[in-house]
Amino acid sequence: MVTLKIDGQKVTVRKLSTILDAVRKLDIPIPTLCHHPELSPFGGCRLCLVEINGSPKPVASCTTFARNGMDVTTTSPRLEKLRKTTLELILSDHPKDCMVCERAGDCKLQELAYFYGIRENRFGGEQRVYEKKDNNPFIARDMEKCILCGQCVRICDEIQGVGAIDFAYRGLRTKICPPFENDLNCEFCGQCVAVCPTGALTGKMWDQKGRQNFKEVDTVCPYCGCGCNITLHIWRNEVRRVSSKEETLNEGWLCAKGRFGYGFIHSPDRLKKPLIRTAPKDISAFPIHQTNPPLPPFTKGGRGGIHPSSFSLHPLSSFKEVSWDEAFDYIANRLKQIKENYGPDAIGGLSSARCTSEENYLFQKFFRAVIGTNNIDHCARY
Amino acid sequence: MDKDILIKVCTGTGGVASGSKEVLETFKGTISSAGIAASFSERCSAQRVGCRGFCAQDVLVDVIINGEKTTYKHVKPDMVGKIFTEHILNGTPVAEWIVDKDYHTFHQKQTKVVLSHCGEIDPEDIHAYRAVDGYKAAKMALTSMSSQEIVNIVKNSNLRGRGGAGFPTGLKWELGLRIASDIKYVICNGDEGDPGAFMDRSVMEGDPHAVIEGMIICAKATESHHGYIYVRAEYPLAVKRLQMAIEQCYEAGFLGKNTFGSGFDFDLKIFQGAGAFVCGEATALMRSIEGKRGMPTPKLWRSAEKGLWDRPTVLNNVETFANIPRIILRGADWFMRLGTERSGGTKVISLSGKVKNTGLIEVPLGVTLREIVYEIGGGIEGGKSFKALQTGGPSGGCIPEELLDTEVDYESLALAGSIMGSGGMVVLDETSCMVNTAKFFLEFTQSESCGKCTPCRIGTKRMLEILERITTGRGKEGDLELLEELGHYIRATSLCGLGMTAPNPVLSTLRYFRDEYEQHIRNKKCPAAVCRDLITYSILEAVCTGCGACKRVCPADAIRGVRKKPHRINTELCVKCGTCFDACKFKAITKV
Amino acid sequence: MEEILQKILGEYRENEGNIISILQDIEKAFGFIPEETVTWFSKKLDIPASRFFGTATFYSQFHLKPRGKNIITVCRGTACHVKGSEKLLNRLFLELDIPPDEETSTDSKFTIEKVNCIGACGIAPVTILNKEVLGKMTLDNLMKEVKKIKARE
Amino acid sequence: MFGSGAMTNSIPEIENHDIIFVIGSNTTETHPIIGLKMKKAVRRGAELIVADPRKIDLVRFSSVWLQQRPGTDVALLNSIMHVIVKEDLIDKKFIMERTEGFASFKESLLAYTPEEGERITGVSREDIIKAAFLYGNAVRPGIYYTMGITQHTHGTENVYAIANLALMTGNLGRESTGVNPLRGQNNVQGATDMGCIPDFYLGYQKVTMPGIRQKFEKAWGIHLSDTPGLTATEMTRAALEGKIKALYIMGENPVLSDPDMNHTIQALKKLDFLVVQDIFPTETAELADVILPAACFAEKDGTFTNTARMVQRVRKAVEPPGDAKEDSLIIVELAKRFGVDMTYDIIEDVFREAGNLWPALAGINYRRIAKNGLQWPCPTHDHPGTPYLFKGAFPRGKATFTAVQFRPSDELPDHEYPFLLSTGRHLFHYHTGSMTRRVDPINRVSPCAYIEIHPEDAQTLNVREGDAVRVSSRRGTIEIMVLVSGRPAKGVVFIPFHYREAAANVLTNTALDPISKIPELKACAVRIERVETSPK
Repeated sequence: MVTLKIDGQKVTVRKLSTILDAVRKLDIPIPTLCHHPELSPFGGCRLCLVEINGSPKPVASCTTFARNGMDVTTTSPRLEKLRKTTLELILSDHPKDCMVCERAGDCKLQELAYFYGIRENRFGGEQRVYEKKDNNPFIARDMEKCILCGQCVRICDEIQGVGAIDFAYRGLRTKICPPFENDLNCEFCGQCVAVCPTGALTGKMWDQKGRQNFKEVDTVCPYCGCGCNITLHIWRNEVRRVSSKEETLNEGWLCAKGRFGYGFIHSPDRLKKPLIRTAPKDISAFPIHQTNPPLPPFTKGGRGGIHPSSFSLHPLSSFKEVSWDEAFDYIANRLKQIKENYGPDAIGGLSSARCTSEENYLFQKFFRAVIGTNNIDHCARY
Repeated sequence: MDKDILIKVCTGTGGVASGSKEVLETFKGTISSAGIAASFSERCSAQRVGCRGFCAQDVLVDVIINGEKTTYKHVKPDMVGKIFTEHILNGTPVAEWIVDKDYHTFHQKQTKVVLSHCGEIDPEDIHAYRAVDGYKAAKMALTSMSSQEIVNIVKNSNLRGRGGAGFPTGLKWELGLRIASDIKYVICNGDEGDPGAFMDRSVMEGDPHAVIEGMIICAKATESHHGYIYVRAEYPLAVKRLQMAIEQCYEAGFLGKNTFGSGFDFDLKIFQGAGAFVCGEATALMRSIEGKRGMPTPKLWRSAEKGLWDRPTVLNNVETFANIPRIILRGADWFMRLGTERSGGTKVISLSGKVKNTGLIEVPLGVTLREIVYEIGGGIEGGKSFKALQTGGPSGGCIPEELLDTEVDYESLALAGSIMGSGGMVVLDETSCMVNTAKFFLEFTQSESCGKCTPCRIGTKRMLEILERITTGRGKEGDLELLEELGHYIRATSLCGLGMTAPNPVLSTLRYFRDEYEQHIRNKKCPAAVCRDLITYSILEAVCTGCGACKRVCPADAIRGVRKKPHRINTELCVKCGTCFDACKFKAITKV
Repeated sequence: MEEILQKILGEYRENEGNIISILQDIEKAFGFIPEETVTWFSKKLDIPASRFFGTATFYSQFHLKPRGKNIITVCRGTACHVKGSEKLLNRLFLELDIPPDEETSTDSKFTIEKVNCIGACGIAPVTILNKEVLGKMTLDNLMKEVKKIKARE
Repeated sequence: MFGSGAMTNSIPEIENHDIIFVIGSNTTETHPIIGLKMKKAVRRGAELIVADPRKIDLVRFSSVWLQQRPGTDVALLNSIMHVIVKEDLIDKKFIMERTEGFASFKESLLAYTPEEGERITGVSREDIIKAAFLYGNAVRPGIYYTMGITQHTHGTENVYAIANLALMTGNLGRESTGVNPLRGQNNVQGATDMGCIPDFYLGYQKVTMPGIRQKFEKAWGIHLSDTPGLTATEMTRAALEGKIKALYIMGENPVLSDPDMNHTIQALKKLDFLVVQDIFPTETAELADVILPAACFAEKDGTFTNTARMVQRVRKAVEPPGDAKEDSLIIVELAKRFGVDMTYDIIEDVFREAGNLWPALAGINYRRIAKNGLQWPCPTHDHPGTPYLFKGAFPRGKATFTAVQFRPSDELPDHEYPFLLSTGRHLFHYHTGSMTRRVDPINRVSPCAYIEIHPEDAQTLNVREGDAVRVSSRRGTIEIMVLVSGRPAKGVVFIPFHYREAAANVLTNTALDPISKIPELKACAVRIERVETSPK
């Protein structure tokens, strides 16, 4: 353990902790743009500078180990001046379109500019101009807004283990991009979007879908069994964005499905009314490819399964919409009839691993207690 | 004839560029050609040697007859015949081609330690090196000295890193020795990137074995078994010679398993850089060997603890390593006494710019800058007046006339606002504009910035933009203060050495030549008449003969005039290219 | 192409090389770094292509576009700068008809490069014409050399 | 065996393993975030053993990759255990104190020398030995498996073999040490916990165990059946045989997810009455007599239990579209028509009722899991939950070794059907795709089905990437696009089953594991032919 003094307060941290770790432990606010506790130290933004008594130059607290007996100052007129200059420089090469930026209000750079009261910039000069747009379907990449904090590069490499992007070129032309500046082609986990401190990386799905007046609802991802915690951003009965908080089971990390796969909720295909069959089953039966079929031209993706156009496009052709009462009565009558004729074990229920535990409980109770059979299972086996 | 004749031809990069290969071939051809007795050619040989430093007079050729040396300058292949018949066969040197006084004064003031073999021995031949006590020190170190003993000698010698920062070498090695690890590395930094510096190149080309020997000794001292020499890609000849030297060493058993039969293993490889100045920075260099972008990494750990591939690593530059064998052989005391109290030994310096004798020199630490410029360098070219001495490359600064008595050592130069750096010195005269010079260096560091940290990536760019403003007549009040503020800011906040020192050329010129900046801003004038936008070309009617030479060469068609009558420059059309200025034989064109 | 790449891969494995040495070999074989070669190595070695690209764009030795048949390098070191290398450079761009912000002539015959000091400051200004180092270069001599090459073409 | 089918460790523990043994799980694609934690462990110094017939992404991070032939897991595991016994890397104290049956089990391993292992599995003996040393010497190892282990006719034996491996080395019941089956769906654990299985009431209380039925009869106030029911696969078969007349399917799509699609469709068509309750008109719904519109996860309150037994809160964020209703309300309403009152005030009442019947949940309530979930068992309101199972003891006292012998898959490649087909998921789509294939951007990056073929096989078949091939098994034929890939071994092909237009399950085999009743979806024999019409 190492004990040091920060702004006059004593603090003890584990060996090989950085000064920033110690500062954070005391909950002293120090601005950072490139630091992330889960990622390797970077030391690029130079905002977290602190003074150490006896050392002539300020040091970056994120990349300096805390040592016994250190006397650290986190704020002084000199430090604040240096930080302000750093911010001015970053802003001198950053588009000033906060008005229409997706991240306004949720942007670390904007927040710091606000705290340091940077109204006008002493530095004009050349700004990067990147025109090329990235056509991947998930992640909008506006590299003019990139401040090269490198969190996306590190997260993609160190956490996701993919390395889809890296720094390229050097000097002022330094740019984070996929190889040969092609469109992003990766696992689309969106971890980079989650850590980006500015509006450089955003989800294309929530582009211009609102910045304010969201209701945030914490819930659990509906896909695989990991149980990632997600937060739904709701705007007028519509899920407009998904995010995940850092202090969750999944540490804020999600996969492409969890982060971007919520579009089905408001799909026009959703079933909205109870439906009762009107036509006999044979008519609506879809063409299943049998052996030795005639060969239509090979189209998108494959054949031999279910023809994509068969049902979802015309769900009503063999069914009629009914009221809930009608549907319930119909089901109850039919089930009662079958139970009477063949006994309860002629009825089976398949429950769902997609539904809540409560619903599963009710479903099996319904079958066991109401129908009177143990013929109840779900898809645990597939 | 009863003569021992040796002909030495300089084949450094400078020599080769001036045609030394052809000169050497011609000598060889002449010796072996018909008509000369076989017995004679046995005792007469022409050989290549490394750079002796005085590149301005290349191709330099030594003709040594029975130990008596005569040196010829500017030798061309067609001069070989005459030298051969008159001097070698008939014993009468060709007086008009012999080097003059300059050549000797250039060498007199020098103390050659690191460069002692350069220009003397064939760098491509391990036997030549062994003939001058080569690998004696390494053998001693490996077979009869303990690691700690070697470290102690190096510590006592007061040798400090010649790469620029001047960290005591012995201390570095001691740290490397003390940290236990199954794998450790020794790296030689041959990424001499400073524009205007070629010390390391000359050593690698002229005496590659000395570098390797120094590394072997370091490996033993720090108990490392793996070494890399990082050479920049721009030095193909150095790579070739080092490669040859390494192969010879493996053959001789000086590298590889059981070196010198001592049971100690040491493998050495060359790694060729790929063209990035920042790779001279230790952490960036190591990332580069790892195959990554050469972006400096934060120094959470010292290299001696976690360097290359996170293993303990000792990194020194070429010149530092080349000093080692001499220190081991001749003792720490001898070396220490050569220099000043705080730093032992000599420093190799590349002297260039507007000075008569440009080239590579080696001086004991402690000589004054004045001695270097006026005695070794022979003063300013073309009778112009001295303005400043730029030392330390893009990380250094400019030293004005009044500080020329500063001694060459790490501390004194720092006090004068510059740095020792790797040892490049460029002399600037009255025709050099200090603002332009500062801009030149900043342009360089800006384009070589790795782009990682804010101050270096954007800060230097903004400084450069201010300088561009000033040199094009758009400077405004407050610019200098802003430059200074940015300079100090970048110095305080940058991640690595490159960034921290990038403002030095600007800050030091601002300190000593502020008036020149102010002239640019207030009067929109460049006193040295360098900054294109601030100068006006005009023709002195009284001097102009109306020959029309200027009119013919003007690319902008800006000069008008009738033959034999004074011409005129239309300043509206003039693009200030200076072609007419160079073309006028009568000095009738002025630029103000 | 596959064969060349396979050979480079073999050397890489033998000498425990790294990305930079692979790129150096590709550059040597093709004169620039074609995208396909990077994709090929990325797949073979399980190293993300972004690493190759990041490295290739960091070092000035690597080029992403094919270069001209003749390469003229002008040293931009301090000594050469002081001795007027900028003039040489400007003249070359003009003479060889090279579009702004490019370094290769439209007919792909010439590429002009700047280099950060090749350490031959004693004979500044220095140019390298197709690997031949020429010292104490003047505008006239340079133009003569260029004409010679042009005549050969 | 030693207990119930759940992860014995928790997700945060993954990063502290020193050895991770992943077998039959393409973790980074099927459980991306668990995959992430594994990668994190590797970054922190853990070594990874991957056993998978395909060169899955995790292989990049592994110290050793065992590319066993599909269906040879028992032989692989047994030969690893053979080495562990031979090198005396077993935990004698653990075996003595907490297990039984080791002596006879040890005998059963004798034949599985690394050489024999190599012969059966195709994995080199050196790698088998290396893996044995890595796992045998580990301090905090974790084993992870998924359907690659269970979806075989010998799936149960595979699981036994894994259990044996953990038991003999004493690698159970400690932090970051255990055996972890990863469950494939968000609440598959919850559905199983809640008793949606034919032989257990909630909390794995056996239907046939004396006293259990009476307990539930008392709680629910109704007479209950004492015969165990049929599993889903058995129900399909029974439907075809006419023994099951009506099915009520809530939120499942067996047409695409079950093996041998033709067989499934025939069975469902044969039913007198089929109710499908779903959020989308699925392929199964198309065969229904009644379709009920349900609410999706964002439209209701409740809990999901993740694969690590963690009960977490699901919250209603938006209203369901149209007349769609929460599944719970539908069930309650329907029960009413049968004269049974299942109404509740708030959904938590249902959870509480479950807690009263299963002590492992008794300590959990919605307030406690408002922010972070709790892992069962959590018997009391001050219990912190159980991150890892079997500390000190097994629920059944001593754990038993079960000797298992290698048995080949039901259907192996032969002259007529020379390729071995394995099916599974990939990263972008999910299960039968009813949700993800309606997410436009996801469909854009992963628009169509493909078959992964080894480059050499592709050469033999004379097909290139993007070509169409006809894939046939004894059960059916599909046409699909070729993806030439170094991932599968030679002779093995892979098709993701998300795509209705080229449904992998047209081809798969319905052969079941006799104990778990899990079908052999991971191995069947197919024939591949080039289709001449080129794709556009």
